[in-house]
Amino acid sequence: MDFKDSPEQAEFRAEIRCWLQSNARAKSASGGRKDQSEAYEDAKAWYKKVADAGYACLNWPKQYGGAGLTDIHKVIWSQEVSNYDEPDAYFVIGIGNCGPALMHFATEEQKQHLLPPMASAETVWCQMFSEPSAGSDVAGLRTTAVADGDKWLINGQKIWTSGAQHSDYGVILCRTDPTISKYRGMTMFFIDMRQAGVEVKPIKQMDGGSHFNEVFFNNAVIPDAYRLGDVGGGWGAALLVLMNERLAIAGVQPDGFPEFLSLVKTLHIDGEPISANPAVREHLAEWYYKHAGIKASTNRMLTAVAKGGMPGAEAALGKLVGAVMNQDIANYAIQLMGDTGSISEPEFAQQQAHFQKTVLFSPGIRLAGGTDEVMRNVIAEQVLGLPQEPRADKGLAFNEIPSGNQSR
Amino acid sequence: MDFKDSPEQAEFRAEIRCWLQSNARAKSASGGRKDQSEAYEDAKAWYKKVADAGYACLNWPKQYGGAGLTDIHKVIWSQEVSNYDEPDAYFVIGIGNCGPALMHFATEEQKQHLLPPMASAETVWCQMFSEPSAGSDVAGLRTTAVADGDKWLINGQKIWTSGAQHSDYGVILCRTDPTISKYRGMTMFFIDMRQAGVEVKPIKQMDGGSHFNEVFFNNAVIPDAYRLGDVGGGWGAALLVLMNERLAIAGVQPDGFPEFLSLVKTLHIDGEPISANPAVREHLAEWYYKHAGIKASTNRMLTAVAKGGMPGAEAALGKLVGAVMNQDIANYAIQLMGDTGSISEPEFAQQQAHFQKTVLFSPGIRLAGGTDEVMRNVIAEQVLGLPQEPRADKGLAFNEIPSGNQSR
Amino acid sequence: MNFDFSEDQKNIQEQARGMLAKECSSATVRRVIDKGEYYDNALWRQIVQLGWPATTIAEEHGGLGLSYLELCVIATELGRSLAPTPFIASVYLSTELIKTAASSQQQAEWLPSLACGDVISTVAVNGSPRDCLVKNMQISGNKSAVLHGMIANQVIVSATNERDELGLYLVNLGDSGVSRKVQNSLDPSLPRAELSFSNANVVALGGDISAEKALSVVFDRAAVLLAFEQVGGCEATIEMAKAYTSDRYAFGRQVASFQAIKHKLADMFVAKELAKSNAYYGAWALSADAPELALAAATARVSAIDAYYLCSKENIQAHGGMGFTWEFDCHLYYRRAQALSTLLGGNPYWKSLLVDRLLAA
Amino acid sequence: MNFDFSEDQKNIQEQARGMLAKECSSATVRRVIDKGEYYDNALWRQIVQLGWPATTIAEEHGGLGLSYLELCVIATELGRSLAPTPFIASVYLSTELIKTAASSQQQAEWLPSLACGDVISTVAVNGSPRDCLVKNMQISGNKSAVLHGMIANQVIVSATNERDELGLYLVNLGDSGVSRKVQNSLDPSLPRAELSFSNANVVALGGDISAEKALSVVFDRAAVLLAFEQVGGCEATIEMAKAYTSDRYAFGRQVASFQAIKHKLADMFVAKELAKSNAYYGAWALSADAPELALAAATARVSAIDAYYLCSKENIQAHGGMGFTWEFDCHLYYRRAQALSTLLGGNPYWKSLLVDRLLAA
Repeated sequence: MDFKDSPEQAEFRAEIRCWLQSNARAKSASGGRKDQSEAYEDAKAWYKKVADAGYACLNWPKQYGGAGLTDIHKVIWSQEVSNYDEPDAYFVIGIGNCGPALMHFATEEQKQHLLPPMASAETVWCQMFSEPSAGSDVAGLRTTAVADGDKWLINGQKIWTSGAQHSDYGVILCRTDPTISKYRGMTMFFIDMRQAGVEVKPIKQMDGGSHFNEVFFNNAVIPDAYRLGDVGGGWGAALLVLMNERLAIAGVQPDGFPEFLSLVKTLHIDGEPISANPAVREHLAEWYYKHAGIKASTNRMLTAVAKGGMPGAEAALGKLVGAVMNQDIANYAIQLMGDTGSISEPEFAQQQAHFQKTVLFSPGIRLAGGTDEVMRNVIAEQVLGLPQEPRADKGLAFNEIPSGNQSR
Repeated sequence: MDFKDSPEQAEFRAEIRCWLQSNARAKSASGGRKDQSEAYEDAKAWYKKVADAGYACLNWPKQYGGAGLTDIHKVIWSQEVSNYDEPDAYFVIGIGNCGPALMHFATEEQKQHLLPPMASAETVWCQMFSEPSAGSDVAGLRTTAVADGDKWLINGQKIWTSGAQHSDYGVILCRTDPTISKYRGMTMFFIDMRQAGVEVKPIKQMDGGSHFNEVFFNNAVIPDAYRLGDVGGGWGAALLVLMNERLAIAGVQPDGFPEFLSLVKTLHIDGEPISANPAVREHLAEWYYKHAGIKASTNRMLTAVAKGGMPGAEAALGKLVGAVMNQDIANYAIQLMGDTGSISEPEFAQQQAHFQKTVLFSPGIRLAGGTDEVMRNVIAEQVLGLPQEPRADKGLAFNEIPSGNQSR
Repeated sequence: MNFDFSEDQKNIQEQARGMLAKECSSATVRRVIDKGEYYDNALWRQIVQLGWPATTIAEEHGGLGLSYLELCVIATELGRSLAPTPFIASVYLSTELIKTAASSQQQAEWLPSLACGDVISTVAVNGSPRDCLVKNMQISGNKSAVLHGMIANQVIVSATNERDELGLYLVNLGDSGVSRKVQNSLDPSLPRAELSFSNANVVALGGDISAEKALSVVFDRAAVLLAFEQVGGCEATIEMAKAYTSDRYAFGRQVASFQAIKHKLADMFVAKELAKSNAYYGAWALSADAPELALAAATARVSAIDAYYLCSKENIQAHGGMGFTWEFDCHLYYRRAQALSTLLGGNPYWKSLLVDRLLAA
Repeated sequence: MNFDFSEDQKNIQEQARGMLAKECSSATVRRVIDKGEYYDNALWRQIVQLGWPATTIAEEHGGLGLSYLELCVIATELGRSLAPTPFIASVYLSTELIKTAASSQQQAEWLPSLACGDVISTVAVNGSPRDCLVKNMQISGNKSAVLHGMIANQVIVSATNERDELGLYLVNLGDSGVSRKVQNSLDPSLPRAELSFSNANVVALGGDISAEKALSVVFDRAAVLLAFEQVGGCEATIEMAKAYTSDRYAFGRQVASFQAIKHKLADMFVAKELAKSNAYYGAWALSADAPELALAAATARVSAIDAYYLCSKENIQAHGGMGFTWEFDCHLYYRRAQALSTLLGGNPYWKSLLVDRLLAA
């Protein structure tokens, strides 16, 4: 048991450490928050720079724009880059989710054509699974793809699409046969986001931001060549995509602990440092062991991956624990501040109003990528092997499944 | 809004206060824990004394051994008697549950014969619903009653029967037709607990006590006259019995708060009073508002009952909140004590080892009378009106319902 | 024992609910937030016409002379409807502070215009006593997070005088020595302001009570009244969560039929019900001016803060992704829960008060 | 990075699990409890034969000279099987204290008999330093809650000397100045005793380390080792709960298919997994003698205490009424969770230590 690199890993780490030192921006140099399109351009520039140096998508084959290295090299990269102020995870959904989908299902020609610019973020991708009536029940989706010769006609609506407004392409899951079981009637495609019949509308979030979008399809036509995998094979393809997401997300999830620790170290109430208050200390201890436990769990998972394993559904625990504590920490911090706790002016509130912003953003983290309840289901069924609930939609054709008043 | 008695109530309170003063034992006179049969004899003597004075079952009609008064008189009685060290709730299950069952379903002759000695505890009753394979799913019970002329033959096993070893009679729910829906195939009876074919076996609990029993029926024969309600009407009868239980239980549930408050007032750690420790104080505040909230909720319910309402399913909240906090308080108290916290010697541990005993007994309170999960179901369905889960046993005859490896 | 509101009080509540359902939909709240209007003037006029600000003011001062119980049922409905008005600042806090700490003559002078709603008043009593200093009956200094400070006509400020004594002073917000600046906060429908005083004229509140004692009394009353607002908010979130999850289907069945959702709603209900019952006890102690008030008020407040945080955040969660949108009303309740909980000092402060009072009891 | 045990260590764990599954069923634990036997001597002999007590003792002192990692995997299995032996007292605590605080000569004299299991040792280091006083190398006083005090051959006592200095002293429990009395406790399979000393002879531990420092070092090591025992216990309860609720049917379906039960088990798993990962980090710090050990040990301990309490109580709950019976094994784990959590000072004490170390880091 050790935290040492292998000689080869140590050499690689030294190499990128050196490169980053001359090419990445230091944390202290951070110019504060950027607006969305500025942040997008900034991220594109960073990805291009990384790609030019040969460090893009380290674990991808070279012919597809990668470096032909392993997942562990990618982890080492992430560890090192986290010391700098660079938007290295900005396109993680496109590259981490859509990339493997193409890698697995596209033709060789498509892969050589599409993957290298994806790796360098010259083209940007988004992933379109969720729909207004298909949230936790992703397979309940209703966007249709109807075959028309060697083309497909897409109609319907997707929602919660991160970065759709900046994307060139998207991977989309559609219903191709509503008369059979819901899991067997779906097919995966990719689509040009700038083409006719595709309209992107940002969603205004409760915190005022617009990270997510709605995407509307109105007779959007795509060639059959854009199909990823077999007709009816969409669910299997989607699961493969989501499996790949786990490693990408593991350990990235903010849990709010570092900021809370800073607060405890600095805040005084009635002249007393709150770090001396046993009630604050009890919360600090509980949140610390969760924070440390998530980190150590991630390291156990990475060790397993380095030995050739697949990241397991255990990754759900980091998401579940981190998202809940992030919200509770922010709420607690604000309560500690008393009357002025609800003031959200960055010049006024502690840490540029980090806790006030987090109070408003954290509910979204508990929902995005699967609710708390979905995470518990995943752990119960996929890790512990407990039986599924009796399924009300079992054995029914999709168009026979009860759906209440929801529009189809 | 007030806590005042009406003039009539005030007069009644004064009357019983006076009677109790000369007839009930003061708290300080408590001779400590009694063994089970001693406690049983002691309780019988108290009930008899109360009945002789005309205060037994205040809300029952006079001809059945009651005083012909209201539920509120009963509440006033409970409040006053709680100032003394008397086992006034000892036979609450028999009187509170079996009493109404007889009142509702027995013949006039049976009522006049059976109820007065029940009220004075000269005969003691128990209630037999639960079975080894029918816990939260009470209606899954398998004890059979098979008609044989004007008699019934009872076979099967009941479990978790409080006080069965001391009972003269019991109310029992049996399956009389396994070929129809489970809710329609049950019938309620009463039975002589001393008769042939009935065997009582105490259950040793995890805390070492034996409050509960198993009861085995082996060709026990009862006359049809012992049937309570219609053949097949057992479930409705059972619900009526359980509804009556709510008022009896409301506010009786220990939540562990008073003992914790005493501990906080007296315990010092490293020379410091723990009442000055903000972590302890935070727990104290949270448990206090729950304790106070349960009490105030009970008062709201009693007010509604006094105005002629029925106690609602809201009573489940006192059970749910109180049972969980009782366990958590005991655990926390023990943790505070550190290394000696697990010592359970009454002469050594705080408050005659109250917290150590509670750690071992409290898990049972979370289970008896419905688990936490059943309480939440009750609140969700009966109070909030949320839909039931899809039922795997719906539309099936009882003997077709999947039951895994459980013996039938 | 009659541990419930009277039929008359319930009627007042019904009427209040009816009026607010009509005049204060979430569109009203959103208009105030979106336009940065600080409050809904039309709604405030309605409330004034119904005499709600006059509820506990004595008849001799132009009030209705009713008990706090009537104010409690009104509070529940204001909380349920997220009413964007200066009711908390002007009625629960400022009016009560004047009733408690002003001289009889001052009360006779000031209360009638509060009763009839001509004057909107607020308080600036948080922060350090030395934030503001009074010298020769002029005040200088700053106060943050003043509720409805942008639209109030007057404010009662806690400040220190030349002899370093804490006092309460009335300041006319039209005074040339006052400037005000809005402070963005988690709930723009209960807006906060920073008030800056530079030799503004003051009138000292002249009653026979220390400033500390007056604030403590008024905070306890407000704690109970706020608890009813919070309970009203909790009830609204439970209704919303029930309605949404009952309408919505997943995996071929109502989302509300999943045990995880049912138990989530049951937990919300339990927290709300404890808070409501504790608020009732606070209402009784308040209306009876019972010695139990101090402990009851802290208990009601802590219970209501915890319940509203739970209910408002789990309501978002029960709504899934839609709960995180600006378009859905979930966040309005969540914001209000934050705003109400931080008033008068926040949860840890009140927990500590509760324990002080419990141990002294 | 290789944040996992080695194949060799996993083999040791497998063997330990196999042996304990055979030799230490719950019948073994129950026999000790029911007969008041304090420990299972046959099992202890087996453990001694396998050399487990010798794991971290240097080869020159008759030990195996292995790392703490080997002891961690063994601890997991001892915890899983609720082994009723004096392993905690003799190995984690007493042996480690001798390795840390005894002189080289004392180590050479004492460790071989601990390594081969001829001597069972314990510690009496809780309570006040002035519970026991040493004068002229004789000790007098009382110590409570001494783990396996009834069967140990010797004990290391923390006591104050004539100059009011804290010291560590070895006492032979056969000394005529010692009397012992069993104290009933929540987990009779880890029995406690009260030791009374009346001018019993002592030997002072003669290493170059203060008693305070030695205790702190040894407590940190034991915190990590106990965390592995607790994680083993958690895993056993999760398996039990899964097996029982999968076998049992209610309302026509497996109890384990109800979301309330599934989510309960998921929460148990999450708590256990956090504790396990924190224990792994503690194991690394322990084996590397890293400066991170102090914080890692406290983190592992607090995480494991919370996890085992949750898992052991919710395992009872998942079993329904049967979980409350003496007959089912649920309570054995619940009792063990209580016994382990109160050792070395309990949860609040360790939380406070954790924070001291976190803020100093």
